[in-house]
Amino acid sequence: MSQTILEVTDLRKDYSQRRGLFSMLTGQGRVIPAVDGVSFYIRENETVGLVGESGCGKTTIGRTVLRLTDASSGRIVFDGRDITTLSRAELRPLRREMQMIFQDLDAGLNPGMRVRDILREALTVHERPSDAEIAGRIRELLEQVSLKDSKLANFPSELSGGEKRRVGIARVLAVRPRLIVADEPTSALDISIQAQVVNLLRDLQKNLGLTYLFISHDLPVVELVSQKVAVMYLGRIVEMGLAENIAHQPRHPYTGILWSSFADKETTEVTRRVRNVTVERERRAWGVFDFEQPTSGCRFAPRCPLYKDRGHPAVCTDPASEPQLRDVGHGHVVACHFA
Amino acid sequence: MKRILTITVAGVAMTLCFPAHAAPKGDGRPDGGILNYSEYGRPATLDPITSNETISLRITELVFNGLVGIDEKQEIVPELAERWEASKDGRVYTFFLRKDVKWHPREGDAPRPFTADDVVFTYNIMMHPKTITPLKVRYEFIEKVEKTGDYTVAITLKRPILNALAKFSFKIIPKHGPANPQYLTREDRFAHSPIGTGPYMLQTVTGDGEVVLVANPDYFKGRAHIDKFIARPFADQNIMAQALMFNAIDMIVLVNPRNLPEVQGDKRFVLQPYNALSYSFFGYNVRNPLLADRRVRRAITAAVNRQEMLDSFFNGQGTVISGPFAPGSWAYNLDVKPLPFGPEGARALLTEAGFRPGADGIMEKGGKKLVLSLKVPIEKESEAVKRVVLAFQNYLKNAGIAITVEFKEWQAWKEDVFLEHNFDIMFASWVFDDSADISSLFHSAEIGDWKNNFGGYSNPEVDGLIVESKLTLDHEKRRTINRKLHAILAEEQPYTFLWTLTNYSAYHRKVRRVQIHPYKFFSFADEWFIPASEQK
Amino acid sequence: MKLAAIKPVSRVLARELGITALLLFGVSMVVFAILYLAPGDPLNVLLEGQSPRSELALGMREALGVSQTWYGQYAAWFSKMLQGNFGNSIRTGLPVLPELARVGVYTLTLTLGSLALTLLIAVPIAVHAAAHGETAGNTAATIAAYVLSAVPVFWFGYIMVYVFIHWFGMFPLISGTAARQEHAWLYFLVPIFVLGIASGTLSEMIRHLREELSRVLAEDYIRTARAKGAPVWRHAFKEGFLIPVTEIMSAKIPFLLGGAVIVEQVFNWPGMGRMAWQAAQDRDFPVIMGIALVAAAFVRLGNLLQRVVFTAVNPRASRE
Amino acid sequence: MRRYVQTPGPIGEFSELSLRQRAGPLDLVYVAYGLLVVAVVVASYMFGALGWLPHDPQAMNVGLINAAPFTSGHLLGTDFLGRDLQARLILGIQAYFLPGLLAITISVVGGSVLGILAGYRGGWFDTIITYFDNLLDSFPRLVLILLVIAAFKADIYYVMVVVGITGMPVIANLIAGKIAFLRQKSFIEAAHALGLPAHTVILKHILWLNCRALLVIQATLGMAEAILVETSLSYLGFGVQEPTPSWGNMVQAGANYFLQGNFWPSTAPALAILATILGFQLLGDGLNNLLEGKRRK
Amino acid sequence: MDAPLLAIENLRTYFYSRAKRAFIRSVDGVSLDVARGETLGIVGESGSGKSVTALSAAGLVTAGPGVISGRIHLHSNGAQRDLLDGLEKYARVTEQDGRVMAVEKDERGWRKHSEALMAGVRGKEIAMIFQNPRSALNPYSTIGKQLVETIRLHTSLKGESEARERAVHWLERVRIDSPRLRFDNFPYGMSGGMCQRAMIAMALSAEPSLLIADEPTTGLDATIQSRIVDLLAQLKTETGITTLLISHDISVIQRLSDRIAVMYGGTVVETGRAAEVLAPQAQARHPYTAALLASIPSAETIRRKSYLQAIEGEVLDTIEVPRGCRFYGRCNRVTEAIRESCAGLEPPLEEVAPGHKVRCWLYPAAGKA
Repeated sequence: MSQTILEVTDLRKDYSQRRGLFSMLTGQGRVIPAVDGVSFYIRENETVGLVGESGCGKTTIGRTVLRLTDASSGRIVFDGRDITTLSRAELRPLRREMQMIFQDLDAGLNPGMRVRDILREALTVHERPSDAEIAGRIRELLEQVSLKDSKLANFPSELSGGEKRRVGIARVLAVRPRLIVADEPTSALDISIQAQVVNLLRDLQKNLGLTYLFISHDLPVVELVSQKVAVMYLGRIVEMGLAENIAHQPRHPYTGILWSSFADKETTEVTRRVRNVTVERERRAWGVFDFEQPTSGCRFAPRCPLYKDRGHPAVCTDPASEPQLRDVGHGHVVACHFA
Repeated sequence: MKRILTITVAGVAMTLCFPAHAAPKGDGRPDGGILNYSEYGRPATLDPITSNETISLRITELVFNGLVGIDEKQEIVPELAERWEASKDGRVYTFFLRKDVKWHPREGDAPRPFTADDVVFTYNIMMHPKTITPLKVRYEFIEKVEKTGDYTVAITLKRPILNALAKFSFKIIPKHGPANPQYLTREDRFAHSPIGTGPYMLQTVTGDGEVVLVANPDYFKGRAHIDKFIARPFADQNIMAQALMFNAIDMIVLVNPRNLPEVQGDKRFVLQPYNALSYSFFGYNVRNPLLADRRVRRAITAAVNRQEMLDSFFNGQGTVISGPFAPGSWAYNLDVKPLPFGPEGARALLTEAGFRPGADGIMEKGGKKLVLSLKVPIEKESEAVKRVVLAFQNYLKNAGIAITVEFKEWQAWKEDVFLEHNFDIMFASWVFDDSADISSLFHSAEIGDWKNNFGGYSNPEVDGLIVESKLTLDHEKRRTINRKLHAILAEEQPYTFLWTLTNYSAYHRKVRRVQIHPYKFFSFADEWFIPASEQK
Repeated sequence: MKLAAIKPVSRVLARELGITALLLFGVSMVVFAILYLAPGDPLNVLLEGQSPRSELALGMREALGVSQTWYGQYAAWFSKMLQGNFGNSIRTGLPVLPELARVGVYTLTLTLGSLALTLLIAVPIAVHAAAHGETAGNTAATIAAYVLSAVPVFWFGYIMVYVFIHWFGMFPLISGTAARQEHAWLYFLVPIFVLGIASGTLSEMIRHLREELSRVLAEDYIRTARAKGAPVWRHAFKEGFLIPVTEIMSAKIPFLLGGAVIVEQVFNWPGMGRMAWQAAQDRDFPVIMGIALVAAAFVRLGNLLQRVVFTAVNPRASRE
Repeated sequence: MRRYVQTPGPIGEFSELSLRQRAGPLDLVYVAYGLLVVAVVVASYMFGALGWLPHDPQAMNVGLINAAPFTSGHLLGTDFLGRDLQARLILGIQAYFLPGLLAITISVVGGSVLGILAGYRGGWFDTIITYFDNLLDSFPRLVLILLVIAAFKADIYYVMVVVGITGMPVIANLIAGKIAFLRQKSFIEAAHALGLPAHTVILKHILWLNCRALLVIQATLGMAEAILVETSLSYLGFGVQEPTPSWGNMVQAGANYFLQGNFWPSTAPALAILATILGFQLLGDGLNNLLEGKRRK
Repeated sequence: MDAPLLAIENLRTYFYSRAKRAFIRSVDGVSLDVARGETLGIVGESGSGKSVTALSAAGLVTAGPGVISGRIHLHSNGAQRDLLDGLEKYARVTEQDGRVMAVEKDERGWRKHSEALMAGVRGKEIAMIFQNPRSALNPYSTIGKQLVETIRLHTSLKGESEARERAVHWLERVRIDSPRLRFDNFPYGMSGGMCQRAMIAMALSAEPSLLIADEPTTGLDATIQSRIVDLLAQLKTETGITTLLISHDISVIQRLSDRIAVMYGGTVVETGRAAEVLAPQAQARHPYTAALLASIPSAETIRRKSYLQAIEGEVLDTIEVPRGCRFYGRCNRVTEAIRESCAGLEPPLEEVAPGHKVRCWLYPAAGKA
């Protein structure tokens, strides 16, 4: 088995919310844990999918492991090196090793720069290649992302969504990264283009030996591209394991609910059951997730069908016993009292 | 709010005066009517001690009286004092006060009588170190003021001075007036709602700054005819003439020369000239070696066409003067003619003084260019000043003298001129209280901080003549001395003497028997009246 | 307004009042700092003909209660100010606060009047433009507003004076002259008209209102309103009209107060602007300090009102 | 009736959207007029600075006061001292040109720094800068200027420093807003992720590539503001003093004759102010519509 | 068979791109029927014109020139009306060589007339729900007020309290938890799913004949999406309301629609019964529909970790509409036999089976034309 390229241990990221001078003086303000003690690792040339509803902290994890924002606590080891507390200057050379594809198609595409300049800038961040080398590399990049030469003279605003995505990927590839955090890379695209991009990403992985942390809410795509999948709920990973296991034999009720929204064809037993329960309980419609005061105990309990089914067991709401991830075999971990 | 630059008055001969006739007005003229007159801006204070603006001067003249007054003929007449005596050595003056004078009543208060205590009080409060007043310097010659009886006051001078009597025209305020009996500040209520003995009492100052005065029924010279005087503030002089045309006001005390034709053409109004004891001048700082040379000063005067300026900017309403005395005064020497306008003569004088034209047309001497700074106080209302100064600059440019004009805020200008002496030429006007004492202007002893010989002019002959004039009690002899002084100073040109302007007041025809005092304006206002038919 | 809405409003009001107090404290610091750093001495104004260096002048200082240290001066002034004592004018000796209250009413009338007038002109043009897009009519109106906004207000004032005097035969000045004349109310309106038209706010106001209204009209919820057959204006009113109007009103108060300085000068309007002008000439520090503070308080008050309206109509604001 | 017309012929490649195509028809007129005004102002300033004037602006002709246009060689007539109005109008540009540039420079540089601190650094900086902005916005500008004049002196450069400082919050807010927008588009993160150093991100990507139009627009509007302030102060008597001409003191001096029906001496400079301020305003707003699009919340 | 509730005939809605000085032919000759009681699903990618079709039907197109021609027949409550009746006189279209060269439109007249035609229809007969429910609800008003407004506008319940009761009733019907409490809530602070429920309640509370659901699940979380779809399905069985459902999400369409119309590049390329069109082994099918279905990861694809069958190229830009088949440039099923037709002539929408129409030269029925 190949070696671990990224290892994240007990990562925590708090956002403090403070507004204005007045609250600053009065000390009002609240701390919101967007990521609340997350651990996982990625092996070289592997794709790990990260799924969850919007706002569950998946994007924050992506940004934190790349040190685009500082972790509140925890440890991030990249390629055997602890990068949690590296300074900006120390980080810079590492930047070329790990890159991010942003959800926003325009990310990194400065509207005032032509495609050529965008790529040239990316190529010259870490090296000083000659003009000829640059031209060669640009041609190579275009080929890698299947983009026409004629687009080089265009401004980002003149590109279609798919083309923007390709330029964005080319820009990332320019620094020859090993790890790419792909944050919802297809969500802003049309269905017919999504498939193109998914194929492209898989091609690139194969040809360049890339490692992906693939963040998405599009579960079939995640299942397709990932070897491993982690499911997040309100800042924590509640289940993690091989993609097919997560998709077809989920152990955590939340995973079941997630997949059930998609799985129309092959419904597993768990999901069917969960589905029925939730339809029944339509009246207990899902309210706002209150990040400020997660319920004590299991944070999923308020929405949990099992919790209802089993007659509100006290253990689920006991503040002292928030379920921790535990191995249920084959590297499959679940954080549920009943898994 | 035009500020006035006044100099101390010199006196005329002492006379023994008879008690003034204090009878009710039984002159058959009707009482009633309102007179609105315009003011440029609002007065800061209304009492005679802390105020320093002409606006307040007009109002205090209506509200207060002095021990003595000065009549139309510049003669001293009794006011609050019925009569007075001077000691032989001229150091002690005893004033016998009228017994029938009452202070304006405060609301809910009976009128209180005017007594000797008030005179003593006025002097003491005026001289108190914490009282801020421009008057103080003028009364430093007084050693003490003593009450010698309920209605007699003795004023002792440090040294006998000429025409001391005229100086006793300062306004008397009541002892029960100011809240603080020691000294008077602008914060004192009295400064804003004063009471006096005069023909008019302050009724109110309205929200938009009008000062309303009503006739004092108990005035010792008899109730004034016109019921109310109202001073209305304006922000723009140009508007005043329009206000007169639209009957928004009845009188402009000092009409801008620019508006004269307009008013003149209107039969509804009277345009009345009155003589002002004042003149305008460019003063030189002879500390500057360039200006120490009399020829340069004369050249400057010769280069300036004063008559043309007077004609163009003031519609010719004035007289070009030749020397340091106000032309209306007896001291003025009519035999000395103003230096004629002559650019050639000016150049000749400069050449004689060693100047040669430089490459840029500016005269220079020993590599030094004839460049002089001219400092002028900003008075927004005075566009005429601006014109004169700029024209002056232009004339001199043609004569090869470069002038850099600097308009400065009033206070900064005063500091530059009177304290720092940081100027070459300044522009100003003197307004004489009375007559013709120019000692403070040109005597070398008057050189110093805040003293009036700001230019540092020093000439032993002039010093001598000034002292001689001061010590001489014989009027004719003094006249001769002053005529000589005039001639010398005209020759020396420590100033370029410009002109005395004829002031005009404009008022509605309905106001009758109007007479305007040259610098106190409303001294005779109790005599003015409006015929019953026109009182509205 | 329902009780549910009042609660957040009062909370926001409390917070905004706190911020306002903090800002006004800052304002007083700025004002004092400027004056402290200033060269010269305001006392000279009073010492006509006397040297400020003389011992006499020191006596004057004491008479005026002027401390020697900056913090002493500031502390004294600030504590007095908190008691509503803004000091006395150096020029007139009158207490500053009552004087400001007296003239402030005039300035407030002028400012709010002209603000109302500007709105009266701007709103129809802006609403028409937002609703109908660019038509010849509202384009012309917009250009006219641009031109009017660039007219120097002082010159425009003279034009109005001239027009009134020579065309209508009226004398359009207030301050003790109009009050007792016929049509006094009319003269009252002339300065308001001049400031409202030519203070430079008209075009900006039209632009702001038009852009905001257009933006709101393009919002999804307006489409929903149309889809359900409800009147659009009812839904667009709060966000498309009420909020932008209060916003621009609050934002324009400082400009109008500045414009008032000039208009008051031209029209002899006995307000704060003229007082400021006079005080600047005389270096009458207590007065100009007071004016700056009161003007800033006006501005903050306008802002406060805007915030309150915003909170009252916008449920989001109270949660933030 | 509205008409929409397709460009005849085959539709080619739209490699670049020209300004012309993005503009509303009026925006181009605005900008054209604005550029014309700028050109005239700059050219006149140069003429004035080099002394290439039709007449000596100080030379007075006491015999020819307040002459009408086209009188004895005076294209625009003369003022209250018989000085040539045209020459003085040209020279009047000196009164605001360099001071205005100073004000613009201060507000652009200061505003950029504050905006970047608030938007890029955020946190406490944002709070403090917001407070600072509110503080400056609390003062009516003219009142603050009068205060400074009272405290210091009626020097146009002092005044323009105040104008510059009070102009900073607007620019700071716009830049902070722009940065927030870029952040929302993951723009800044993307640049950091690539390994671009902070100064490149700030100077090149934020300021140069995304804020330059905004800064030019604000500078243009700032010039209009500076002219307005300068002329207003000169009118009030606190600005440039005679004999130096300024449009404001020319209006003021001319206004003395206004009520007697002699409009021209004050109207000529007033029209110059009107045309110039209008030019800068329209240029700013037109450029804004062209380069920035309509304002977005 | 009854006349369809809604019949759209040859609708054309164009927009004008000022930048490109050209027309965006968003809806370019669309004809559709929605029978009483059925749900017609329109599926297509962005720019295919599906939403614009819906907005045109409701008269909600604001940008210019907008709708330029067509017929929209609405048969409801015994009345039949054409929602574009007599509007053609306000628009003059200049065409040349099959290409629209210029449109002159009296927009004010059109709008006035159109509003008159729509009065009593919009909201009352045709109700709509939109995507992004949180921004589609008025953030400045409570849920309850917005519902009450609709009820009082369109039903016989004019009284405040009656309307209020009815509103609460509707909130209950869309399964909103504690409806009386939610009644006074603002959209802000409610989840997207909750807002969409409120939106649906609001649309249905007017008791319309036709519900147009424009991307009702877009912008919602996956789990919420499925709840909303469930709700719509339930309401459909409960009320039997005629629905025009628009979505880019085939799974949503699949679960709710009786019939399906597939749109591409401003035209309908295929229409038929849902089961037929989306059946895994469909007989005749438009290549686009086929490719679209193939580009979604299927269980099979996932299991084998194989590549997705992507459609090459980009979504058609409706500014540059080709002469022939709009899908020609991306089509992988062009045969030499029909290539010429594909490139040069737009295929008609022809019936290939009863009730199943396809716009493609591949199918013999089309060849007959």
